[in-house]
Amino acid sequence: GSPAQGGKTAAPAPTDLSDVDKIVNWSNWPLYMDEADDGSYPTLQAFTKQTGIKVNYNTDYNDNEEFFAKVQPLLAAGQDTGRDLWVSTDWMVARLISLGYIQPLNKDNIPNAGNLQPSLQDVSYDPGRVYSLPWQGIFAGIGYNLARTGGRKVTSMDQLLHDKQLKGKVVLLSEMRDTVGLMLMEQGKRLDNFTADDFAAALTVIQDAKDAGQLRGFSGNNYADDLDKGVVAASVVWAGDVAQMAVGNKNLGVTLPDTGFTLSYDNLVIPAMAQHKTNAEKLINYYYNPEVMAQVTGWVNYLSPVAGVKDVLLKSSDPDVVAVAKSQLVFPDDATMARAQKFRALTSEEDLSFTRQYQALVTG
Amino acid sequence: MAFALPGARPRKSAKRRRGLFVPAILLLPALIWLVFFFVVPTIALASQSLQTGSIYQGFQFTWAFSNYTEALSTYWSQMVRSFIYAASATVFTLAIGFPLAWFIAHRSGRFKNIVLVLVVAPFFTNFLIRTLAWQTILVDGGFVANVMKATGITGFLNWIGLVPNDSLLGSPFAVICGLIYNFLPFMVLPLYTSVERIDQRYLDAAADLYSNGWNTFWKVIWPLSLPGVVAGTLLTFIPAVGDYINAKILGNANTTMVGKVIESEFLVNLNYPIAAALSFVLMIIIIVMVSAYVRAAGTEELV
Amino acid sequence: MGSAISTALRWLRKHAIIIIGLLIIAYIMLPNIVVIIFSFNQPVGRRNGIWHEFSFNAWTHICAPAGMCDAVGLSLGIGVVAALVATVIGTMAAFALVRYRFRGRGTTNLLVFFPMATPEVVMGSSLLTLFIAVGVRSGIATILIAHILFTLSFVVTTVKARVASMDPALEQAAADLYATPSQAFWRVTFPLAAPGIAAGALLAFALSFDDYIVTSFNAGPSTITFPMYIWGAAQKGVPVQVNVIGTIMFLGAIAIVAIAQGIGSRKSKVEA
Amino acid sequence: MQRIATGELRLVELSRHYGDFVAVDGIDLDVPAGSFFALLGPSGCGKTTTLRMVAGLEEPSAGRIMLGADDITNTRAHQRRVNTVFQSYALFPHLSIIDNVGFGLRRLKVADWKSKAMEALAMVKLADRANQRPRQLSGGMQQRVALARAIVNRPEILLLDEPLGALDLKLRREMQIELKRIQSEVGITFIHVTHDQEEAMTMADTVAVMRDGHIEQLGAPAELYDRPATAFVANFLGKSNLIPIELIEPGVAVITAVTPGVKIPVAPQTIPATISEGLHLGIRPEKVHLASGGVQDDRPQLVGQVSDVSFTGVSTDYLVRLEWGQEFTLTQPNDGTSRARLGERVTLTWDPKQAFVVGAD
Amino acid sequence: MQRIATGELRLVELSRHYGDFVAVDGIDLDVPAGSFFALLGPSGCGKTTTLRMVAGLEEPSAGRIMLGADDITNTRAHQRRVNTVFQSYALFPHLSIIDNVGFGLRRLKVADWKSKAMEALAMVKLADRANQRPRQLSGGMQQRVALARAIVNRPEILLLDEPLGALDLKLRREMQIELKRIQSEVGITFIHVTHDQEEAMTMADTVAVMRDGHIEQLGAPAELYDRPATAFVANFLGKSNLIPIELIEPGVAVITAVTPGVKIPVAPQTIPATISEGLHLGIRPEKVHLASGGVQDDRPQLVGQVSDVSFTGVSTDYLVRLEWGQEFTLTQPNDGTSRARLGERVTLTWDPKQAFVVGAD
Ligand SMILES: Nc1ncnc2c1ncn2[C@@H]1O[C@H](COP(=O)(O)OP(=O)(O)OP(=O)(O)O)[C@@H](O)[C@H]1O
Ligand SMILES: Nc1ncnc2c1ncn2[C@@H]1O[C@H](COP(=O)(O)OP(=O)(O)OP(=O)(O)O)[C@@H](O)[C@H]1O
Ligand SMILES: [Mg+2]
Ligand SMILES: [Mg+2]
Repeated sequence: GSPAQGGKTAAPAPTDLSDVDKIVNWSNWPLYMDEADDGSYPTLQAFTKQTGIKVNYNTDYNDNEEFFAKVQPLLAAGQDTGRDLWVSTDWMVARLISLGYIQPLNKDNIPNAGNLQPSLQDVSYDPGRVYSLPWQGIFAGIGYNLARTGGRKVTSMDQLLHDKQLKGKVVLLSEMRDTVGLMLMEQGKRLDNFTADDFAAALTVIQDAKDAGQLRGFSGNNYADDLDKGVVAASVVWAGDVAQMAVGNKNLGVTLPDTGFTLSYDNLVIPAMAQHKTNAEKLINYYYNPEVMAQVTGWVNYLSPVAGVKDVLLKSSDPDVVAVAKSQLVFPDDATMARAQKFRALTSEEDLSFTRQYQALVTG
Repeated sequence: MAFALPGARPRKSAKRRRGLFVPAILLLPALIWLVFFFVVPTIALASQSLQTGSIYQGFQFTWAFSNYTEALSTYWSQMVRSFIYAASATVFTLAIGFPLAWFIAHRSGRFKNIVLVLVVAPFFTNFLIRTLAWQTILVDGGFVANVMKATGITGFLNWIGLVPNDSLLGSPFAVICGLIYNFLPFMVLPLYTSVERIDQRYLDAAADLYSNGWNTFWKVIWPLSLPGVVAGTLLTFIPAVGDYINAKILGNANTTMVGKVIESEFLVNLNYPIAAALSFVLMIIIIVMVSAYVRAAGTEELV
Repeated sequence: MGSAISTALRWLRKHAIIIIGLLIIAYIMLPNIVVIIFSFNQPVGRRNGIWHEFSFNAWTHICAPAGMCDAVGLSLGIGVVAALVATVIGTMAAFALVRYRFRGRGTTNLLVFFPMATPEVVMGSSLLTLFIAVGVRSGIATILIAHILFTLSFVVTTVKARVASMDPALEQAAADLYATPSQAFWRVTFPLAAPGIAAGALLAFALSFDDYIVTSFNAGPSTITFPMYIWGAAQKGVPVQVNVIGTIMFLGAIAIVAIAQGIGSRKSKVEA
Repeated sequence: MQRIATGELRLVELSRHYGDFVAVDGIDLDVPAGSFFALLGPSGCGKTTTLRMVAGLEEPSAGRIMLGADDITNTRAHQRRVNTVFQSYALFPHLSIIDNVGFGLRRLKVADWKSKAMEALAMVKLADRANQRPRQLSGGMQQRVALARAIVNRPEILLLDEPLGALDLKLRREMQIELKRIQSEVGITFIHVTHDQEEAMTMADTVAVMRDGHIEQLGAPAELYDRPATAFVANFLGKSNLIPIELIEPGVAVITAVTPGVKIPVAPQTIPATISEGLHLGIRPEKVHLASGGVQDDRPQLVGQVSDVSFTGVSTDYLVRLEWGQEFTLTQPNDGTSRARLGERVTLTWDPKQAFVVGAD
Repeated sequence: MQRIATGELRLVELSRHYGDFVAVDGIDLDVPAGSFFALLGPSGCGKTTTLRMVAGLEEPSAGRIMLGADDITNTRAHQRRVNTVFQSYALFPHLSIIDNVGFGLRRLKVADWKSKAMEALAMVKLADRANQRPRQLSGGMQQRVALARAIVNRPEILLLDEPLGALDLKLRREMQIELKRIQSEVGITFIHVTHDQEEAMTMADTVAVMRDGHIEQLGAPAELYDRPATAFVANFLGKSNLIPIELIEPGVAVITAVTPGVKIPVAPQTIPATISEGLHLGIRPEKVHLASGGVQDDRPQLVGQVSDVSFTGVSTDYLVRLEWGQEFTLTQPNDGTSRARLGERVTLTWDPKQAFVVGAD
């Protein structure tokens, strides 16, 4: 265990070794980077070639909570985590900012930051994007396996939680903001201004379904395999994942509910005590070039935060890549975007309270 | 008794010194490991379990015994459930593991070592992969599910409440199956080492004295394999109480075990004091049960 | 007719334990068989969940997924070293606990059980906090320390069960025949305790090779073990090659044992 | 319990192989119910293996085992009313002495097993050790427990594999008397393996001598001793002086050893009809006398020199070197008659009817 | 290896307790180097425990053990040039026979251990079993391996705990001769526990009789047999007829059994000076004769009726019931003289010098 002596303080910054030590240590989620057949990362290699900065790229960011638990004791002790850059989900960025665990970005080193899509410029947890820049974004919707639903699509949270046909074969995401977010929207609330009561009301519905034996469980990323195999009939899902799987499994489908669905981003941040901050910023700048980001998007198929990527992809000669550019889940049109909502930033008290309420439901 | 001759006295003390010296040397490395890497952090953990605060405000040591009462009152049902699952899994693992251990020790001939490796083989494929493989095996409409449904086993399991729906997956049944499967090596290996020592002559003597297989087992084999039985049940039961992966992957939303609770208090809720308190409660209950069990089994005297 | 039935019954009774044993082995092997089958799958997307078509692709490109083979190598290395150290110090402790009576023996016996009773998250984070406090950088060394810690209890318990059922008369005979305590150990006690020690070592290796939670806490930024790799990969789809690795590990272990046994029996034949 | 024994045992062509090695080689044997049967033979000749097959602990490679009219070859050990005193005791280490002894009775659901077991323990003089564990007892005590454990069940057949080997002479005699008493009271069939020939001779109705897995000779003790059928039996049961002879006329043989020519009388009834080649004359050491005066004409006479004298308590053993170099053993009781001295020239004689003739081994 | 033995052993006040129980009770003993020492005693009297303390396998509760001039009480087992043939063999189950036998030699770094071990195996006639495992051998074979394993090391002291108990008479005699040969060739000190009294008598220079953890009498074999110091020794070593007597004048005693009054002569030199109460006259069965004519006046005479006759091969045992009811045992050699019949009235007599007088037990 690790008693955190936190509080909102300025993140400490050591002397930057960027010039002496031409490296940058980056922790990212697995499969979040374009990859060649031999397992190398073309864009990273190109970056090193361009700048002479070597990138130690680690895919050891599997889970926000777990990653936080690993670095938190170091950050609390004011020590270097050994990383210069990592990729945290919105709400985690909020927590890192309020604990003073990440450093403001020096935008002078990131001229390409201007390519950030306008809708992402101002987020509630990081107004003005002082600390973070988005890496990839994703929708949460409802996925289903027709082989297990009796051939019917699942189109709403209500159906998911009450359809007798699905009893015991429904999975919800353990990611509170996605699951509860969908529920709140179905109850007609908006994610940018709901109240604690609204939150509690949404939870009640889920709790009732759980008590009735409707739920198979709460899952992280594992839901995808379960859905694929038919171990699970329907689930709250990250739409992009299921869309990809549907290529190989015709029974799979995904719904973005009419009442609304969540959009969340994973964001590049530079931790306190990072020793190669400038190098990290140069790397961010490199990826904020649409030409570079297009290569990543072409491979990972998530929402790109960088403007102009779609155009680059459309110009490709590869029909698969062009198909990506035309996908609603990667480049949604305005109508789709209008239904997407972002979960509002929570105060630390709210964060703890809502999280604990949700966990009581998950582990009860 | 004779008078002690000169020279007899120092012998006693010399022996005693030697008698302590050897075990001390033997124990030293293990003790160093346990004390430095386990006892010291555990003391820190103990202090944490009595703190209050939050990650944003920081934690203060306040002798907050309320953490313990809170942990217990909130999570007693998961705690009880964990012990029930672990105990049933241990019993079944023993029931399966004993014949297997006997088979390996006495009937597998020159394939003994290969069979031993087969028992540990599951661990060579990652736990995630093999538990997922269980999903493939038990999946609705699969061979196993169909056979069990056709033979009425599923119905029976449903009736006794181990399978809430018509699906084998996502049930206490699947969780216990997973526990049995994953902990079988922990039962079989210690059992095997004990059972292998049992001299055929004792079995001959028992058969000669009118013992049928059943009696020979309970009156001779079982008491002689007690060290292995105790070791195996402990190695199965203790980790099984804290396990939650099986419950998570094979169970449903209502089969959460206490390991999962501690994890979520720790990782998600950031409620370190409660997580620490809960760990302590768990450890203490386990240790109390284990001590009582070892004493009841009488293995300390048994040679 | 009746005698045929009684002969059959007798055969069954005689071989019952073999039949039961083989059935249980089959039960244990079931998931492995699924893993082996799916190592020949050619999935459509990245997910190897449902059968699509037969292919040798994964077998011919085992190390294709970036970092996977490195992770396997690292885990193997850590597993071997951790199992070795834990087996040595665990065996020593087991002997001390069974063969000697001293003050604090009961406490030590209990202490051995505590790490097993500790939830993994708690153990992992406690160790991390300790390492940070004393200023040790996370990495392979910290993983080893952690693995030795939690496998130790398993080794001690397993070896104790064996030693407790051993006859001290044979060690006395060795001492009578001029064997120093260490010779008596290596020539008599060790071979007799070997099944227990081997079982302990196997368990230790298996636990170490398969551990994720404690490892991930103490791994540091650039050390990725095989379970960590799989856990990461599971987020977006486990590559087929993981099944290949599982199959190879499994067949490799059997091959090693078979070869070792072959050498052993040839050696004893040569001596004969 | 006290049922009438029907323990008539028949072994038919019974064999046991270990791989290529033949431990028991087609034994045929009839042991009448209630008899006391002794099995003798050199180390490794297959005695224990035979007993184990009778007990059902070893599966015969061939042949059958009959108990009364029933073929019990396939009957399982625990269903045979047969008990064994194991050569290695095989006491249960985890049970107290009383529980060891009561083990069989409890399996038979005998209500007063405890008092019966205590009685048996008292018989072997270990009543005060009832609550100890086997490893707390001395070797001889453990053997007595093994004896009590088997005998307390009053089986139809009791197999005793050197049941008294670890006991001192005095205790052994007492136990022998107890065994005989139980056997005649209850009528159990005893099959007794022993290396104590006196034990076999005094206790058994019938003695079988085994050799390399087969039975060499079988008969009443005195018959085997006085009329051994082969040189092996003659040498195995007690000591014998064997002299190579050739029959030259009925009642007279000539010694054919290195220096031939000495004629000695033999009793015609001792000459076996079936053998004519390689005949040997056998005389037991105690049947030979030191002739202290003249010797009758119809008695054999051999002259030699005393080469060794050894005192054995009851008697004195002499080694006499005969003219042609052969050493001749004789035993003289220490009954107060004068002893011969080392180096003295002596004349040996015996009653021809007490000698026997066997073929070459 | 072939070093000059210095194996003089002294036990000083040696004791061993198990809890409250005293297994060995302050033994004082001197065993000269190179001697053959036999330890006799009833089951459980502490023989094995004594040997184990000498070997260093059991810690004495009190007392010292000296080897030559050295106090070896604290020396550890493997540092003592002492080897043991264990009563329970304690063969290493995981080693082949040859490796079992060679175990000690290899620890002593003897280069040609294999040939030495093979020699020892040949001596016990098991050379052809060298590559088998102990469990493949019969009981007697295992015992011989245990013997070979100890003796091959040529230690200063060899402790033999019933080393020949599981062997048949013939093999036992051969092994006895081998043991004696090795002992006189190499000069090892032998301490031999045996239940075979003949073995003890013929082989040992000195015999000690133990009883309840202490030594009852110690001396040359013939001395112990002919002049036992106590009734216990008299009864333990061979059989004795003990008659309660009272001395009435030098050279004459009156029998004090139920019907007193029979006067018999005793040899004055047999009467111990220290005892005067509860005297018993002892006569060995083989020293008693059936008087077939008149008996000399200076010889004792007892009349009785033959109540049992049993044939034992070498001799015949008679049980004679004396006038006052006591059973008298006598052994007559089967030397061709006529045997008495059951129920016959006989007169018994003996040479008074061959009798002995002991106190009550
Ligand atoms: N470990 C022990 N615990 C308790 N008592 C013991 C132990 N070992 C021996 N004894 C007791 O010590 C006494 C002497 O035993 P010991 O083995 O020396 O007898 P022994 O003379 O060798 O007898 P035997 O001829 O039957 O082998 C016995 O009464 C025995 O019960
Ligand atoms: N399990 C076995 N494997 C191989 N050979 C065996 C086995 N058991 C016994 N034998 C062999 O069978 C033969 C007979 O053994 P058995 O035990 O019957 O002899 P025994 O007559 O009882 O001898 P002893 O008087 O020495 O006890 C021996 O040569 C022995 O080596
Ligand atoms: Mg035998
Ligand atoms: Mg003894």
